[in-house]
Amino acid sequence: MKSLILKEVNRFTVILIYMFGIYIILHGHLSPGGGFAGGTIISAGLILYHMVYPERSNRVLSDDTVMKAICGALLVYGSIKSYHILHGILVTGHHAKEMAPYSIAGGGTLLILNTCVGIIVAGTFFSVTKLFLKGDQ
Amino acid sequence: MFRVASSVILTLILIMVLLTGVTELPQFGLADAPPHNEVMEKYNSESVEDTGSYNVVSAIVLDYRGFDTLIEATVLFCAAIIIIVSLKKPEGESDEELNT
Amino acid sequence: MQNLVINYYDTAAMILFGVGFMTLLLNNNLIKKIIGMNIMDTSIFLFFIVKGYIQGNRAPIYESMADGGAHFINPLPSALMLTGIVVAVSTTAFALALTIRIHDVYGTIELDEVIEKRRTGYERH
Amino acid sequence: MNVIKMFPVVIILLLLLTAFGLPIVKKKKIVFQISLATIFIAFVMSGVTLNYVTQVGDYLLRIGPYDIPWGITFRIGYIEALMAMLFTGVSLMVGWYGVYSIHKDIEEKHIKYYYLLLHILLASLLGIVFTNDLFNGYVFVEATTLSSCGLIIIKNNKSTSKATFKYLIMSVLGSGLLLMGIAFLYAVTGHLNIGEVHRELVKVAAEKHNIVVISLSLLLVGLGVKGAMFPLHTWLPDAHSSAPSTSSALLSSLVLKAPVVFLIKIMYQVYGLDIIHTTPIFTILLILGLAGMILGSIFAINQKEIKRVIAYSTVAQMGYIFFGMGLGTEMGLMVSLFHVFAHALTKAMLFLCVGSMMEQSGYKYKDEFRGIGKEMPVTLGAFTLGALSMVGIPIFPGFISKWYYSIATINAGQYIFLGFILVSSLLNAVYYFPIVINGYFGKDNVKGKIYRAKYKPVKEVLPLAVLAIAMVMISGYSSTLLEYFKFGLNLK
Repeated sequence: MKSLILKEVNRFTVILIYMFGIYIILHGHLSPGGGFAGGTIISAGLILYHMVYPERSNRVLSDDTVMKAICGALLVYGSIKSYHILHGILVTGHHAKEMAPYSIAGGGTLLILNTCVGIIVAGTFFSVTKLFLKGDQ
Repeated sequence: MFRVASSVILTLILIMVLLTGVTELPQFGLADAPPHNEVMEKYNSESVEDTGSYNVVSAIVLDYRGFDTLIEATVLFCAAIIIIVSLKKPEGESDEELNT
Repeated sequence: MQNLVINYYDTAAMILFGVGFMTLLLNNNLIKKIIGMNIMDTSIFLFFIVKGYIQGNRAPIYESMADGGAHFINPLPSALMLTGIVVAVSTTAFALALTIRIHDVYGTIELDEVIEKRRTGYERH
Repeated sequence: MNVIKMFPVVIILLLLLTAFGLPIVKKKKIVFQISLATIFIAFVMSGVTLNYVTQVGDYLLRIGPYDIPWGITFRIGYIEALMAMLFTGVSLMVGWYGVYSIHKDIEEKHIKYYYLLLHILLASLLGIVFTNDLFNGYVFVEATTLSSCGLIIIKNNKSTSKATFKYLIMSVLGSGLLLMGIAFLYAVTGHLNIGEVHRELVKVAAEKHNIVVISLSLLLVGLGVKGAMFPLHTWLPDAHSSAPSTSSALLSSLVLKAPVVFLIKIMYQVYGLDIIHTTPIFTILLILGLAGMILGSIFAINQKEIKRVIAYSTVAQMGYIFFGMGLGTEMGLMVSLFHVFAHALTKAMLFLCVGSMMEQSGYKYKDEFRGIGKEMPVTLGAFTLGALSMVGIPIFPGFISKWYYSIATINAGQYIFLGFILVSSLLNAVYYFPIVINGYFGKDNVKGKIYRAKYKPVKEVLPLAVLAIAMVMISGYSSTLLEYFKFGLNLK
């Protein structure tokens, strides 16, 4: 991608795309969306950035870093879910949570879970698309 | 030619069989169809108390049936690993590949 | 017969399934096969998700606590299909990666040419 | 006691969590240690679960805090616990064998990914066996498909890509049909939990007869593709013969079996015997099973590559399993479950033996293995044991299952099928014995040959020995196993 206009415009749009994705992830339990939708949007931003600035993207987000992020997110997600499941089996009759106010933090662990799913989806799509792009250049 | 004819016939038979099933399905959009039962009512009315989520679909995906989502994330991860294994070439080789 | 018209979404889903199935069977091109596979998956998602619709009700998201959930559609099929879509995306991505590999090895993505080249022992590298 | 109750779900979570951690690990040795230790713990835990089941009987285990119609549940009984022991045991042996041989088949840096895929595969297979929820079963089936595709493609070989593509397309078709069958069931019952679906289905079965037949056939075809039922087996020989031999052992012995268990669950727990008898499913299973038994063996005779011979033999053996299910009697089903055990242990051993023979000698075609017994007597000995079991020689599990198949056939009053069993056994002998006899007594290649294959060290052959001992042991304990299966099936 050698076009100067694309490069300059990209600096701003990518930030907007990230913000939109993060908003969707954080509001996953309040409005339509969630980890999957937000993760795909963020991965679209990452891919756009990679197509315009391949060197910088490779330096900041190397394959190794992406893999570590995916594994870390999966581990966090898996441990929280395991705790929920095992705790739920042991304790008969689940405790209803208190009425949560309509806010980002109201969902409790849902926020963390959604964030983890977002990281997993974004990282996966980003690394896969990077491999697909290699053949094209 | 034979291949085309046989595939068309096979597909038509498949569609006919499936449409026979559709004729017995409950009517579209009715409120008293079998799926709209006590399961749905609990999800819709108690999701905020149970999980703290105002988005019922999110509540099901992440909490009521959260185990499914864990496996699904595993599937996604697994696909990523397989693609990396099958497409990623060693660092030195990739440049050579581009030139040819 | 009348039921086919009333349940028009289901009928459409079944026909779409047939279209996908035939695409899968008839085409030699691997990418077209993958497209057929995707059409099939999509038809099943349509078929499943229609089961959750209730006439006159709206999306299952609380706007205020007064909603109470009485006028929501059935959220379960939507949630299940969210899972199904991600699974379908993973398989599609993997199938595309395989196609790239097949192209690397045989230099073509037409299935009959691949079989021909396998038989005659020609390989690109 | 509560803690023991939740062991099945702990096994799955443990396998998944370690799988997520493996890519971060740098050293190969640590990968082996973590992986084998985890699978061993899983094996011990399934043993404890079996012990617990013998004390309290079947039980339902909810996953998470929500009760039956709302959340996901597992159903743990005799069959499930025994299958868990089989699956974890065989994967433990294959993983152990892989420690010494996997680096010959795949690249060094892919080894950790191989064990990661093995973990995911094992977890999802156990999930299919344990689950009591249709959609959960579908997700596990998909996870199995993708991870087994990964186990094939990981060998950087030219033929794997096409074989995997064929496998993937067939599997996706199968899981699509499976999902559509589940959608039909959901549309008329409104539940996904197997017990609830059964309760609702009994009420509506009379007026929705078409849907019952269509959904059952969709599920049958969908799981039949995964389980290599006869006309849908076309992906199997390519996929199993081009994979690394440890993967072939896993694919042949375990991956085909989990869908069969799921199919049995669907037939007997979702539909129930009363509804099933109004459909022609037993006849279909019987005919397809018989066709697989005979034609699979005939195809196997015509193959030249030794791995393809064994892959086609798998088609024939899956035919036995579907045949037993198709008899429609309790006895037939019990023997089929026993044959799942017999075939899993035997076929894992056969593939590992052939794999080690191929990697040591560098040969591929069955004619080239003449005289291999002089170089690798122990490995060929293990192969001989497996071949004897497959053909049906007394004291081996293959014989026991054929014996009980005959009894079940006589009990069902269908004497004509005895002939099919006999013919199929003879056909098995036709393609297994030449390999063994030529291996020991073949003289063609011996003269002036450089023995490329030296003995393997004893520790590398040990997994094979363990599998052989397990194989003989299950024929010794066959009556106990059959009794457990009878408790587990619990048919009225």
